[in-house]
Amino acid sequence: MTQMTMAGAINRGLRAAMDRDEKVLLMGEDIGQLGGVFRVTDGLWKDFGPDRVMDTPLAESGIVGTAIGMAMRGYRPVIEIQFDGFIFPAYDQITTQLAKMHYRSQGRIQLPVVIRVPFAGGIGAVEHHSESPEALFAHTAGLRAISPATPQDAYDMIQQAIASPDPVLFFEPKARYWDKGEVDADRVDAQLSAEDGASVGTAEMSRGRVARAGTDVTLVAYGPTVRLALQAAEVAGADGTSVEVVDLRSISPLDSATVIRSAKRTGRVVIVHEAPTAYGPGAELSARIAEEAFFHLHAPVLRVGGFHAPYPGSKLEHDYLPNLDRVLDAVDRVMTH
Amino acid sequence: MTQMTMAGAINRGLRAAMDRDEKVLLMGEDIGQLGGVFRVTDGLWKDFGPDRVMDTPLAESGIVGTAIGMAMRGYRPVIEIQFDGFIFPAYDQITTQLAKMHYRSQGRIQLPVVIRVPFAGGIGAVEHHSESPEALFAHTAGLRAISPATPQDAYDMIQQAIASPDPVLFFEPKARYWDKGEVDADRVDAQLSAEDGASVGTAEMSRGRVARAGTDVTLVAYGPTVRLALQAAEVAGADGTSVEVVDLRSISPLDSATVIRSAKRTGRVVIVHEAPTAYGPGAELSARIAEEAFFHLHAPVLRVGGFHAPYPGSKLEHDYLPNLDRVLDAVDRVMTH
Amino acid sequence: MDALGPQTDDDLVTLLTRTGERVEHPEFSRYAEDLDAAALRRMWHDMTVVRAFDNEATSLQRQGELGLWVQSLGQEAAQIGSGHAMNGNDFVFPSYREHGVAHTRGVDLPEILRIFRGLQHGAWDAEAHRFHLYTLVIGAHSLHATGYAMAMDRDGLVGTGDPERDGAVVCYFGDGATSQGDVNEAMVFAAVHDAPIVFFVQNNQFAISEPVTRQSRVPLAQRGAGFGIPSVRVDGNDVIACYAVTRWALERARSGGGPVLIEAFTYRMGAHTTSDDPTRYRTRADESYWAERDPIARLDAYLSSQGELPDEAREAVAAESKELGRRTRETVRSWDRPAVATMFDHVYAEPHATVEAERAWFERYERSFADQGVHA
Amino acid sequence: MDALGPQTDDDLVTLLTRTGERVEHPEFSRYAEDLDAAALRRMWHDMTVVRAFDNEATSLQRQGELGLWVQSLGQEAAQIGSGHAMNGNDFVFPSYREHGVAHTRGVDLPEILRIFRGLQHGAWDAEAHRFHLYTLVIGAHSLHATGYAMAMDRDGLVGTGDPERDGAVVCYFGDGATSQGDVNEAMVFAAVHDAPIVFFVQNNQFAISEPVTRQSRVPLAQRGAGFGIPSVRVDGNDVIACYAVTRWALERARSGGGPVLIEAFTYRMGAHTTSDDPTRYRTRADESYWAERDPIARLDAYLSSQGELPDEAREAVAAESKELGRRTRETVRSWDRPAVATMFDHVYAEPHATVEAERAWFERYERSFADQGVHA
Ligand SMILES: Cc1ncc(C[n+]2csc(CCOP(=O)(O)OP(=O)(O)O)c2C)c(N)n1
Ligand SMILES: Cc1ncc(C[n+]2csc(CCOP(=O)(O)OP(=O)(O)O)c2C)c(N)n1
Ligand SMILES: [Mg+2]
Ligand SMILES: [Mg+2]
Repeated sequence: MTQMTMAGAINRGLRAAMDRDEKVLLMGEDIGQLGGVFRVTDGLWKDFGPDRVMDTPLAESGIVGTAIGMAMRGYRPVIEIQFDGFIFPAYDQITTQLAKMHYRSQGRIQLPVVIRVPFAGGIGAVEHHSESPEALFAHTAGLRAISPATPQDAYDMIQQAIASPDPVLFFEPKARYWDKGEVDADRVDAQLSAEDGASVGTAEMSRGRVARAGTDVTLVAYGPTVRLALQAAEVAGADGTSVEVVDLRSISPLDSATVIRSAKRTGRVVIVHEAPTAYGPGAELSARIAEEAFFHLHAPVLRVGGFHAPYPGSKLEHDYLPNLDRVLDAVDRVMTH
Repeated sequence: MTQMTMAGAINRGLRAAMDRDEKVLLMGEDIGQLGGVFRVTDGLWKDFGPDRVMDTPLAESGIVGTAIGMAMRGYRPVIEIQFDGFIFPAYDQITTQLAKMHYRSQGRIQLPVVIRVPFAGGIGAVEHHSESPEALFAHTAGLRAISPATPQDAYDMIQQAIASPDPVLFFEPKARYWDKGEVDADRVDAQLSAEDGASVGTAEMSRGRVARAGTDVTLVAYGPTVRLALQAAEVAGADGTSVEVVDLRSISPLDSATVIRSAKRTGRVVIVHEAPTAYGPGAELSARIAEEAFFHLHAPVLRVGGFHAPYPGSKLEHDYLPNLDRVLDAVDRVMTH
Repeated sequence: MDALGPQTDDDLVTLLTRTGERVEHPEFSRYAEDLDAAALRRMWHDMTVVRAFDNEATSLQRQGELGLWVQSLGQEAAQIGSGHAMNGNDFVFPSYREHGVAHTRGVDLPEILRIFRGLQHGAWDAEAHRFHLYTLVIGAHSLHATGYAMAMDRDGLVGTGDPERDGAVVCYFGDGATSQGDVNEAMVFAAVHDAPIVFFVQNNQFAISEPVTRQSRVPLAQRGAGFGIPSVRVDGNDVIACYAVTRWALERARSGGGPVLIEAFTYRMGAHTTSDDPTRYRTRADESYWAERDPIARLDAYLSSQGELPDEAREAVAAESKELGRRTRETVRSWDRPAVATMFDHVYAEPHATVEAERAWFERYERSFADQGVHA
Repeated sequence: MDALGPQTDDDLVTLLTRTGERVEHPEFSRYAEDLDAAALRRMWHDMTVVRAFDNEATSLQRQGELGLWVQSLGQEAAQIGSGHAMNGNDFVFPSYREHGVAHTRGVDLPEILRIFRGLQHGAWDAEAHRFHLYTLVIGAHSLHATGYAMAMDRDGLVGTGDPERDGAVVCYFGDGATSQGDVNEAMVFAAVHDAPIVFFVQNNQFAISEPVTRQSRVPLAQRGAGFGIPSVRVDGNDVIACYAVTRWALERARSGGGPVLIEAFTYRMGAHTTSDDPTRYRTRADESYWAERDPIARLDAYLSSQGELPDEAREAVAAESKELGRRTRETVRSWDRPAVATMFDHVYAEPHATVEAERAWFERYERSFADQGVHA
């Protein structure tokens, strides 16, 4: 067990994946000598050279498109999109090409491409640097989308994503990059070194986890909002409300089973994400809970998310984002039933 | 009142809008001499000339991007995207630029751009020609997204969309292009010729309508599935179940008020759309109904949509799409409660 | 000539004139030197057979057996000429009209029709034929081709000097595609990485109804130079010249010389697809202008003038075409609708909870009808 | 010179050498003829003031008053030279580093900092200044610029011969941006429509940490030719040459001659932004090479050698810079956080039910705290 930041854990995870499989290569803007604008690839260019840590031309569609071609020859490209808001020039390549090639080829062509997206807000950045576009990818079949909330998960899941034969959007909560936590490096290494490692790893990264047990309310979060949910649980607990926190970890597939198990016990669910609420990830979860746990619910499922407005200037982001007060407000509301 | 097909109604609506305001111009691939691959712009090139019916280079991002520039000079570009699956190269321009300019300029810059998208399936087409991407636009603030289900609505709503000061995605259910219906051309003309026409029109196109009254179940649809919903209501009615059909018409904003009014009366809701169910438009509606009508519901809200798979070869589309059997099955299921 | 507008055909590399005379070209003649009568007959054969297949597919579409068909009519020289210049080390990324190239890569032509009958989206084993699936999103594949070429380079399959080893990528797209951002980004990536790739633009004068002047005011070959990519314009209806320039480009790319762009100046003699109506946007006069430049006719004229197209050869190819037509019809008609549940196959390589749940639901749902005897 | 790599500076249009001597250019000298000492002093003044502002903003960022700052340091000649070549009929689409151009368009420099203090995303009235908002998504604005130019043409504001009427668009972007599909599509649209637009590429040698050789192996000016757009490379640190080529390009575009591409070869003397650390990817040697080519120093040298920079002029500009610095600090510090509910403003021009519902909820929610006295 070692103490690491989440950024450090991803860095170590990338290194381990590159050591394990020489077909793994990194692509992106400024990921080489600079080590990426968040330094997540720090040191890798020096150790693996510019052929495995490629600074690409400034064109996101080009990055994803050429990565597809490289994956067709057995490479496992791991792309860094510099910021969430800059993934959209690649949207066509991701949704019409990357997502569909396996299907179109009747399974003959696998595209194990990972797209790392530092996402979500809270770091005082300028426009386009704080967005949460995950729902825009989860709706498209053929893609997986996951997001770690702890250094341990970051370390494990980046490697599982790379080992997975499917394309994976890997959403990194950038505001959590510098949070520290203990990381056990051995378990995932053993898992992925085994023969069925890719399958086991893919299954594991697709499952949510109960981050805190509770009995009155289920609070669902992932990535950037897990810490907030745990704080809310703490505060509510002090007020006598027992809150269970589910860290989804995977947005596609959505591990609704874990949530529904919890919802059936608590009968009250609040979903917290930074993405805008309207047509956001919480909508799908709420709909599924209704479909599968309707008669167990004491209260309507509530959502706490970003508003239906562009991400505002950073001076307003604290109020735009779900914050402790808003989460507690929602917990209070479901507890009135 | 005149009999028209939906394609004919849109054609007439475009013509009326171009007559009303010389700043209206059409842009797209093959919309000029050819009249568009669906002939929706038939005859307009001849009558308005190539400067107002512009055949553009083959580049969707370029079309939307240059339309933004033209809108900044007071033009009202109406873009035709040839098929749903080809809108994605323009996704960045639509979501990071078109959607946000009004906000970024503190309201100084309006971009009254309409993007017409022949969408959805059922016409036996090849890949990328049958998709339903509306949820991918409704999640982004700053855009409106509407879809007509009848020739009358097509005629009215295209003109209201063009008159609206906001960018509008106008989703045309291509399988319904040749359906006929009565169209009253005068009402919307009077509306839009009035001083507050743009506001009134925008408000009107944003509202759903009860397409058929009923008391046991609310069936919600829009665009391509409204006819299916009405058929289902017919069949269910013969079996003694009274089905109310709400035609949403607008996906953003979502007219949840109309649905919720109905849901509170019937207590049972089934949502039908062609878009894939997972993370689809129905998720948002279901979540809202839960939030606002929970204690009125007798049964979980159900969704009938496309599956989480790429749109399949046309030989399978009948089974991929919601069809009469699947809708009736869902109606039966909500009726068991 | 008005049919061409501002994009003249003055500077095209030509080795066989439209009346079927061979001419020399200072740079490229030597790349056609190995084409003896037998080789040329082979090309004539391939062009003829592909055209026969193409026409058969068109009538199958008319009969309702296919949802759509995309003709390659008129572009046989560009496709067969370039196709013959490749070898088994090369890898091709077609657009959606490259049936001629498919044929040279060993794809059994009727297989292509699986797509157009609506059975599936991709119809052959891309790796086995070293011929990627068709891509319908204009220009999107140009980036895949570039990435594939970059990967060949990494894999040491370029510039070793070993002809058994060295290969390159050929990427086909149309005049319309040159306007797409992706195609231009592909040139950026290819140039910067010196990728072994030949961008083969079939300028067939139209993107559906739009003449090439809606895409560019200057010849498309000029585009390459802007990215530092050597470019050449070739008479796309001259199969010998198409062969020669592609061979030159491939030798260059395989030996590590980097990307090349070829503009093959040709004409789409048919409609864009069977859904299209070209009478709306082009004249009979233009069509006749190009009919006189038919790529098969001119090779036929040349071979005949040399006494190299004996009646037996004509009869053999006619018989083969007829047989291919019959086999195509039969094959297509024999294809059943796939089992419905196959729509859930291959969405992912590993299980995905949403797909599994929907598949399970669907199977239960289907069974419920079987139980009720409503339908199978 | 190694600092430049394969992209040499041999063929740059130069009218003022790096040591401050004026030289002639066969084509472009005449476009600088109207620059008398007063005009040059004005340019020197503007460059100096903009640099002072830039440095002030950098220190405000260091003090935590701004979230980020993007320096224009080193690019003053390219920006002030081109800016002075424009008139009020022209319309500018900047990227995000064009503070010098903003100044020439009458934008009060401190206003720019509203963006970087996190108050809002756009800070001035684009129409009033005929200077569009900054665009952070690389290259996206190049299409807006092209569409705007197409619209000016439609509106009869091009090629009338009336200098009070004719105008053009100038669109700025960086070397990195040239790789984006959008920028290439902009050239397609501009060329095909003969749009009155000048694409002004500031090749400052870097896209954050990536040297321009990661974007292109050939000079970026060459790109334009591939689209049929006349192009010119200019010494971007030579304010006179930048003025001259931009005037030439603008006169051409305004008179209906169509698009032009200018590559201004310059250097980003500072970091990419205040978040960047250039020591990670470039050498002191390179920085010194370029320090010797400082755009302000060379105009200063020339004017001084001509006796045209008297002490009073220096003192006046120093005082003005100081005052601007003070005003900038004060202004920035005086800006309050906007009212929270403004985040719901201007999402749409007409009411949108989702926004209205969320705004109403938020106001109720905020009031609930007020009621409880928890917070205001
Ligand atoms: C991104 C995209 N936009 C639009 C279309 C619709 N479309 C299909 S073919 C075509 C014209 C293509 O022209 P060109 O590149 O010249 O190829 P050709 O068909 O002439 O071989 C268009 C616009 C598409 N397939 N993809
Ligand atoms: C689409 C997009 N991708 C990535 C970024 C992140 N980014 C901001 S500036 C920059 C480099 C731009 O380089 P260049 O075009 O040369 O302009 P410069 O900053 O040098 O003026 C990058 C990669 C972005 N803003 N937009
Ligand atoms: Mg073409
Ligand atoms: Mg730069």
